[in-house]
Amino acid sequence: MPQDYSYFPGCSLQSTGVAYDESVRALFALLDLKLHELPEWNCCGATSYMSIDEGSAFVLSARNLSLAAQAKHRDLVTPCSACYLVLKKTQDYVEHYPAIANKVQQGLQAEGLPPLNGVQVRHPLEILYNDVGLDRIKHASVRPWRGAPIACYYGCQLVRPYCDSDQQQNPTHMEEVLKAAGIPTVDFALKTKCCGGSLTGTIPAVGQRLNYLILKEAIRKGAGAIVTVCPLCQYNLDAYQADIRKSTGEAIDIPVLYFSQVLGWAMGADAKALGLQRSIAGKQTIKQWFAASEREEKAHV
Amino acid sequence: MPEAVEPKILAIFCNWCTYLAADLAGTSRIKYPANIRVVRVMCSGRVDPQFVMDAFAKGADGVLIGGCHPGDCHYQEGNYKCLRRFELLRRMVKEMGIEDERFRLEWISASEGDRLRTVVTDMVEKIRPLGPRQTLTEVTQ
Amino acid sequence: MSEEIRTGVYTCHCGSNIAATVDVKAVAEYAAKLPNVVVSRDYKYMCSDPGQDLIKQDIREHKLNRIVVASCSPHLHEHTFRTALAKGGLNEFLFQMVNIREQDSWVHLDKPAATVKAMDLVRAAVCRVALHKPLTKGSVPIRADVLVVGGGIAGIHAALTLANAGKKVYLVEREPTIGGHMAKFDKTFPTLDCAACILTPKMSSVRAHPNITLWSYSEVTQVDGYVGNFKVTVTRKPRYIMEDLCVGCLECIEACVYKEGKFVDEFNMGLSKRKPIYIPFPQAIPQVPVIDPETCIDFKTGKCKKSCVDACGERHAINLKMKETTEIIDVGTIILSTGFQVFDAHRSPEYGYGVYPNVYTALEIERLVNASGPTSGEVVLRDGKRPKSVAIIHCVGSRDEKNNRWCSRVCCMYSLKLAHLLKEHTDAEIFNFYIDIRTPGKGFEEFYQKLRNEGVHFIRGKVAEVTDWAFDPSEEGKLVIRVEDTLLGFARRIPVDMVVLATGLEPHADAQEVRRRFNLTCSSEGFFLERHPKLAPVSTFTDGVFLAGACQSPKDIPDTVAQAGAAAAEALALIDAGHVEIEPNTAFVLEEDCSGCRTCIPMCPFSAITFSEETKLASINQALCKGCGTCVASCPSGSIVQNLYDDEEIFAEIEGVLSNA
Amino acid sequence: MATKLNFSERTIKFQREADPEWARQVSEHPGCEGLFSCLQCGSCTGTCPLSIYMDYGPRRIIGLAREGFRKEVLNSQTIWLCASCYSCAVHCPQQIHITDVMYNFKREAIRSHLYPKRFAIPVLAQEFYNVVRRNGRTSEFLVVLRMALRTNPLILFTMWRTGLDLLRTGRLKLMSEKLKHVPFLPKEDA
Repeated sequence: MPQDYSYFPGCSLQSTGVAYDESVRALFALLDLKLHELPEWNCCGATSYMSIDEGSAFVLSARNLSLAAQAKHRDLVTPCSACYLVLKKTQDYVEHYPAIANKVQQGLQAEGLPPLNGVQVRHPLEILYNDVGLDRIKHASVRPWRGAPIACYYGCQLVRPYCDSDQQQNPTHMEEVLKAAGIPTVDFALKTKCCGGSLTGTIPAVGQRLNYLILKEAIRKGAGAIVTVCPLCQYNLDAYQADIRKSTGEAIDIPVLYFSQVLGWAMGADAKALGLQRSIAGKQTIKQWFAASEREEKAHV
Repeated sequence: MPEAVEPKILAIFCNWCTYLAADLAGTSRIKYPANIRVVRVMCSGRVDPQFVMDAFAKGADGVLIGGCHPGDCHYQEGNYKCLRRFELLRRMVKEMGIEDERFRLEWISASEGDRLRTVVTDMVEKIRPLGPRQTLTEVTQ
Repeated sequence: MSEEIRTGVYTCHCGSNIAATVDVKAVAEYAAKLPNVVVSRDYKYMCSDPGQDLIKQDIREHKLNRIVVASCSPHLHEHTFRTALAKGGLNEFLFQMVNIREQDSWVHLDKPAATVKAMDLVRAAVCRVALHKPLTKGSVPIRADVLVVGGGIAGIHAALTLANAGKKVYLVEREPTIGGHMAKFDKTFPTLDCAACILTPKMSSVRAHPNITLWSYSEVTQVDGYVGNFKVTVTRKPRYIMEDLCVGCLECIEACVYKEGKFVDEFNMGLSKRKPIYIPFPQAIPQVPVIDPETCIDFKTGKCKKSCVDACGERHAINLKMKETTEIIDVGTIILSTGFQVFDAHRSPEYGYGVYPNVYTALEIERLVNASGPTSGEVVLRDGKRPKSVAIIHCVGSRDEKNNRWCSRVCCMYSLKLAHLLKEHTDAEIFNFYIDIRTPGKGFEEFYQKLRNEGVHFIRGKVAEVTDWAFDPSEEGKLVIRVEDTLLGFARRIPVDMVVLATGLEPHADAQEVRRRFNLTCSSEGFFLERHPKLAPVSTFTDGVFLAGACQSPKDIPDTVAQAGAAAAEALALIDAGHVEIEPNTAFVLEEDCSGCRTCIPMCPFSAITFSEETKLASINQALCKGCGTCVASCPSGSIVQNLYDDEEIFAEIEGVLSNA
Repeated sequence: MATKLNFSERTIKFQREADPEWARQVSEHPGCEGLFSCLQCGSCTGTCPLSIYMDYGPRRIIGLAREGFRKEVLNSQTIWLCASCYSCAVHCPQQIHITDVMYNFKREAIRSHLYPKRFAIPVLAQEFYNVVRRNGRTSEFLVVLRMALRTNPLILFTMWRTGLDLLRTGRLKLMSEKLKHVPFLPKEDA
């Protein structure tokens, strides 16, 4: 029986993170999970918004939760770590601070929206781990992995501070899920370090330095690719490798993929459906691993 | 509107847990509203239903019974006896037209000075808006 | 009643403790106008000698026959004032105390409201005390035998003190040997005397003492009765070796079919392996091996050649069919010295314990530096290499809202000790990472100074993380500490070979069960609660049960031993008095009113109420009644009366509180 | 290299410069309750990936704030460099929501116009806010473009390669989405 979820892609998944949107949809379809995009969703109220006007950031965020409550699917899935955090934070603050709850309540009422009630905000990784389960992932994974081992990179906002499913300081769900799909991983001490967020845009020297450290350590640990759960992490680690090569003089060129891309691949989706062509760094590697073996398979058929 | 009269809550606390919690709240200088008056008994099992009825009859705005947590009674199981009486008594009190908020049984251990504050504050806040309690004669009329 | 009630009311200022929030003068003036009140005074400190003299004098001069004191909690000074009454020639129970400090002045800010509250409570006491009757204290004899639970240094010291005073002591220990945590230590701070050299002689004395019965590998499973006369059930786990037949030659261990140790050696914190038949450490007391049925082939398969039994030969000390047994003993007093457990370092994942092999706990290091430890005192990493640099991280699991919020009190000093020992053993660079260094004991600060002069690094900052992330070749293959050096004001990365986690102390996982068994209370963090933090630090709210050592709160060896001595002295004081006075708050049946309905009988948790088939009446055994009053509340005909808490007294108090004068 | 000596700045702080009342107000803001329970242990600064670029670091910001040194806090570079990775909040042994405290300071600094002109970080936050206010959703392209124009248009030249890569892979959306109805948002730009 297919399972239904409300779906909140968030703004990034419509532009720089479009491959994430594509691959999550493809992966969920393969697992018979239905995603229903919230109609007319709005910005989650993210980090930058929070820096200007906390009150209306909560109301903005709450509108999405209220839309989800109307949609009546039990859970709201959002792949973007920042959206995940902000939505959960809104629930937390509404629960703990009556003044904020009031403001949110008034805002929703003015829009004719129902109050927040018990919508579960969830991340696709956590759904794979808890709802789908490692066994089913194992069975659904039909393609053997031909690439190098992978460094699982969680970044910050998925695990901190509101993660209730995995361990905050040493999350392991991604490794476990990939392992179930037959994909090897490396120990990666920097898996929850910050990618620099929007600093890559505002203070490129600082932001790119953080990217560089993460990329370099993954390579030192023998990883052939980095897999992420967040559109901003993916963008930061992927898009600036050329700049980093230039500033450090080091030959860094490593694919940075979404966990949904590699899992979707293991489960038989085609490269294009997963948006694999949208990667900037490590294009050659990606071609070797995915496109080539896909052509092979087609030739066999 | 006449000036609101502060509600007066009669508390009956057991000697070993809740009375000590109230002492601990004191030594920890935890602050709570001055609306309660504590009567000490050795065990919450000593609380005779008549004490409660008498207190309401004599004008208490609320009655709070405090005992040890289940399993922790200094006399093994007096608090369970108290709980059973409380369930029955609560219905009677309600029949008499006294609001639920006015009659409470709480388990507060000797180390829970902070919880004592929470319970007392909460009870006072819930009773205050109810206004002065009608006397029993008013209720029966 | 023909007696004229003449009440004296005394309201205490308690310096400014009460007077700052309660208008004491107004309360005293108010009390003077209450019925029956002949004298009403206020005084700076009622509990002082002059304060008490005031009462005594007024009893004589004004012929007072009821006294009310409004001051602190009766748990603090009820006894003091009752004694004053007695000395003044009045029955000590014609007294009522009003708590206007802990439950009034200290918890309220609104002075008028607090004053009104004090007046209400004084009025209630004046109403109540008029109904008080003269009573005589009961007395129960105290058995001289003592039970000590837990055979660490606290239990050992308490047991020896009592035994040396000629008392019979039962010492019950859960593990196969006594010695507790201290037996695992190498040296003790700050004097650096060898833990074994000061502990093992005491352990031997326990074994040899004619007054001590030692039951190791045993647990107290039930406690009945009351001060002076406890009935205690001890369950003795089978160790499969008969203590009375074993001579401690340990040939059975030698003969085991496992030629080498194969299973985690608990005593060495898993740093070595033991056989299924083993003795925790060479100086263990009793000197009797134990067989672990979880790992012994014979228990698992029934197919072992039992070479241990052969080795034991004529002595026939090994009995593989041994069963759990129970012993029931009668004791008058109990000392609980059940100790602590060490914080599980896995709960602070940022320090990589269990992830990186070279991250150790402090207790592991104690074994590693110990000459009788798994490496015979050679400090080597798990790969056999000697560390050239060591980080010691303080406050792991302490002072942390995520884990335990309290300071574990011993970690600073044991970290300094380990720093010294590690330096001595390896000459490594040692880095201590601390939030605050706490050295408030005798010789502690001097020890800290010594360590600084030895060149040990002290960096003020809570370590953020331990990783194997190598930033550059200088960090390759190392564990890297990232920390803010808060005194220098910048972040630092320090690569080291070994990380030691100074894990804190916490209550045993089963502390709550044990607490219930002994009818105790725990403080909010889960350690056993003392009767009064300053004035009764080893007593509990259960008379006759005393506390010693870290089961009450984290403490070091000197404090533990001092407390064990104090607990022993408290027990001795009870024993030597021969009897203990008990509150005369028992209940009794008014035979003329008893309808014989038997409602009360199942109410009594102590089976103190019996029903006479002859008279068809209930009666209460005064020796068994503990004064809870549950039967009183249940009696439909109101024919049970409780001294000190009689219905009419409580009704008077309720009426007094509520009547607005 | 010769060290340049500087005797013109004194580092002493006078109590009249502190504003304890401000500290109290901060501690009453949602999320900032733990301000006074700080142990100054430094685990926040220790774990912060950006503290090495900060003038004070989170520990000293908390320390300055609770002593009431408002000017130092709001003028600091530290509050802007916080990338809200929440590492400090998770590590804090007193469970202070340090990230939320930083947000609080950022908001106050923006309200009080206490940041260097043309400083990209607050400008980015404002432009993000403005785009969302108009459209209900954000557009990375639009936000970055507007930020660059307001701070340092030359920066656009350094971004051309990344931009081109994104365009080539179909990841740059030049047109921004706009909701049919933009809900309950403030009427004015930040």
